[in-house]
Amino acid sequence: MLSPVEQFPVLIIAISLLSAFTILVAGLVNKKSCCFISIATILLQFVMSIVILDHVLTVGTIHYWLGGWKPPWGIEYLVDALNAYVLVIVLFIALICAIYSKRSIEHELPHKLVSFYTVFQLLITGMCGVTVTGDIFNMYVFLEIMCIAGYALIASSKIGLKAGFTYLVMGSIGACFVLLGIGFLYSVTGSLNMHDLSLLLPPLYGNRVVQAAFVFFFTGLGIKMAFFPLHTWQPDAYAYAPSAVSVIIAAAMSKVSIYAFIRVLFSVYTVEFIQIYAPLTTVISWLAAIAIIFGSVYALAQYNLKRMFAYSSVAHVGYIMLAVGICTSTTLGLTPAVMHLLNHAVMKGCLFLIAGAFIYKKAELWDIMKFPGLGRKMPYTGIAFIFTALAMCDIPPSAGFVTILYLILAFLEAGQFIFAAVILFSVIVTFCYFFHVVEMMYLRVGVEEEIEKERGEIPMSMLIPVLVLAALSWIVGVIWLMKIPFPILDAVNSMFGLGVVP
Amino acid sequence: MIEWLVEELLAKYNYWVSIILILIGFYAMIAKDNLIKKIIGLNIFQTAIFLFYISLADIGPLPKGTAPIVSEEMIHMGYVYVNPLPHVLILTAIVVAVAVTAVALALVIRLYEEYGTIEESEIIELERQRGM
Amino acid sequence: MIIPIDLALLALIVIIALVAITVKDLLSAIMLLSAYSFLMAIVWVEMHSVDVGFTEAAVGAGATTAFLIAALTRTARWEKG
Amino acid sequence: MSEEKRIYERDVITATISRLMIPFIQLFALYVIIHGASGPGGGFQGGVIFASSFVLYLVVFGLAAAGKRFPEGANTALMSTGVYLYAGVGLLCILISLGVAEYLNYGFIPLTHMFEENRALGMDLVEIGIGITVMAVITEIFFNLVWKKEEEEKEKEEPR
Repeated sequence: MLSPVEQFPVLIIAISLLSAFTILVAGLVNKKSCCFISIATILLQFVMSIVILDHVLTVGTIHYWLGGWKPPWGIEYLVDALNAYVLVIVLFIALICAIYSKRSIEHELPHKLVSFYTVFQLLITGMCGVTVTGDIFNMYVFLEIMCIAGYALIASSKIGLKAGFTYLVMGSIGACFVLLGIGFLYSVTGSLNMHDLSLLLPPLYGNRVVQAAFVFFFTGLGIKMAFFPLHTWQPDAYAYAPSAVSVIIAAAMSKVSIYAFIRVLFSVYTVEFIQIYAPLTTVISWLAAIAIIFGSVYALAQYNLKRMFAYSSVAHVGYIMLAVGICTSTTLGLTPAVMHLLNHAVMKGCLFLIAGAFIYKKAELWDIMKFPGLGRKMPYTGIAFIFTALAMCDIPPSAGFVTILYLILAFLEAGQFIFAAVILFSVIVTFCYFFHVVEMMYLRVGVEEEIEKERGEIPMSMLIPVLVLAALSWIVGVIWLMKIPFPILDAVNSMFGLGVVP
Repeated sequence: MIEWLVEELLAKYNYWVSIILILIGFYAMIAKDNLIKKIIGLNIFQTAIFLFYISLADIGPLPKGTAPIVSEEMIHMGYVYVNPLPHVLILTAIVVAVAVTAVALALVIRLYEEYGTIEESEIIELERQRGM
Repeated sequence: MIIPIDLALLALIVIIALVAITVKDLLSAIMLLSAYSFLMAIVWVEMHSVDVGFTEAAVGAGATTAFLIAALTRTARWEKG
Repeated sequence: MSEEKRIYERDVITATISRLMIPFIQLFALYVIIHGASGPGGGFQGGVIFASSFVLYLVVFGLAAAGKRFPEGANTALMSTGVYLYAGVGLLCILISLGVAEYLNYGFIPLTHMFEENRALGMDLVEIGIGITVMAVITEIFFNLVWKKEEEEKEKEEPR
């Protein structure tokens, strides 16, 4: 006998799918209603995800066997602390983005409201599916649903077409690699359930097929999450997508891909595999370190605001992967990585919301050189930008600071001082590029009469999400410092057998 | 040497063909300039992976099985059938493949309307001229 | 599974795949892709996976080809270079 | 009407043969959907075959005639109907079995008294739902790929 809460993982996906097609029908009658259906659905899903998180932390892991088939044979939906946490992040960002998109999409894609919200809802279905499933092939299918929706959304604006196609080609190659990896694992174990695989694999760690499968997973998911040498699709896609789409793909979709990689690394291949093949963590750490330096330096060179944030995202994917790479040699385990999933989602989500707000105000405001006087034209958005930029520059007690604090603690404990130096370098460069933007907005004087004429904020439905996320980028930091969500981190670390130095 | 050849190449010819096709598709996706050719390459790539999965189900220990359509009498008569699970996985993967193809083609049509060409290098050149 | 037929079909598939990505006429390339899918479907049916072979014949050789030709009617037919 | 007549005059053979073929293609598609549970085939394959009959109609009789036969609104409604049938069966099972049983299982639909028979019927319903959706989606994709719509032209005229 299951409690009703344990039915929620499957209901979250079913409701989202139903809503996507309800939007399609409602769009025939009334185009304006699409947005409200989407917001209502995501709100319901968000409440359900919070209930799931509470249930997981108080009662225990949720196992849902579809059709009543037991795990090695049937598909299992498995929600533990990490799943539930990522689910809450994804749905929160989706909620913010849906509220924001009402005016933004009406402005940018007025002829495509119905199809936009349908595909948006399918994207959320895919993201929820990847997070809740415990079956590796099911994860591939949901990953593809998510990415196909992502390709369509990025290419929905004219300037995003080329970026969307490039992403489609690279993403499909990544998906094919993941599919090959799954095939390799299936050929040696005969199982697709992640927990079952983690039990069957340890005797086979020396097998070439298993190792090749890992390389396929690493490459495929590396493309999906824009990890350093495979990030080439990412800056264009983030920069030229419609504003609301930039928010959801930068803040939520990349997190889901990283989650998928963490899940494969620690739930399918366990910590033992990483310890046997220790160079693996070295490779991940060094690639991540290069990603951080590369992303930060390239962000410094950009004049397109959204491109700058996109390169900054490359650096922050590097932060998370660096934390993953270091996790076996410290007592902190995955703590900084799991923390930064939330912190980066909130901060980068807010930054892309603000970039979208500037473009909403005036179409040419993607160029930093046209910013002078902007701070006085849009006072609230400007202040929100300053606060988020300070959080990105890791001023205590912001969200960015907490990540840096724990990352550096981890490096000091592991004795990897060079990575601490990399992080500090990145912080300085981050400060430089954000200072450049703030200087352009406030310290350079624009043409005065024009300012008086154009003063005016973005609409409330866009401003409130911006202010909420800007406030959260500091509140989250305080919450982490007060150690309120630490039960999640402890559960994740103990689940993967981390946090103990061998 | 000849025994090795027979064992490694001929006995597992399905896998070798599947690898060759994967490489052909991968090459077309990366190196071809034409966008429709890239999509053709993508289809070849995916189909080759499906061939790999089907070979997994089929090439197993002897005796080789029959098609996995099972009835009572067949079980009584002691028929062995091939593993149906990879088949089911590939059914799902085919759905994904056709969805990717459809989205890619829609993008190609819109790219052609926007730039008047489906050659990637020309599109990049046009984008550069527009200063993006 | 009859090995000579299998080998012949697979060899033909490889050749068709190679020609499909080299030929300059995109309509020919698409029709070759259709033939490729259909031969692949035959190979799969011959490997006892009737269900997948059936699907590939309907989807790969049918629907995908129809989509590709539909897209070709609204873009260019010849590959440059 | 006039469009159809003109094609008749031009391509008598294709028009006649496709008029003969289309009902049989659709009948085969229905067979594939219904027999999906016990043999090769199923909702997806049947839906694709059903859609291919519409594709044939479009190829032979032209866009205008096909657009009159399959209006976009009806197609959209069919797409959603299929998904409602598909997800509705599952949701109904969860709702009915909420106090009784554990997991999503099609056996709980109150269609007959036999649990196993219920499960088979539930699967058939799901297959039919998938079939309807796939048919509508494939038709819609093909029409959209061929058809240049007025909306897109309107969008093109507007400066960005």
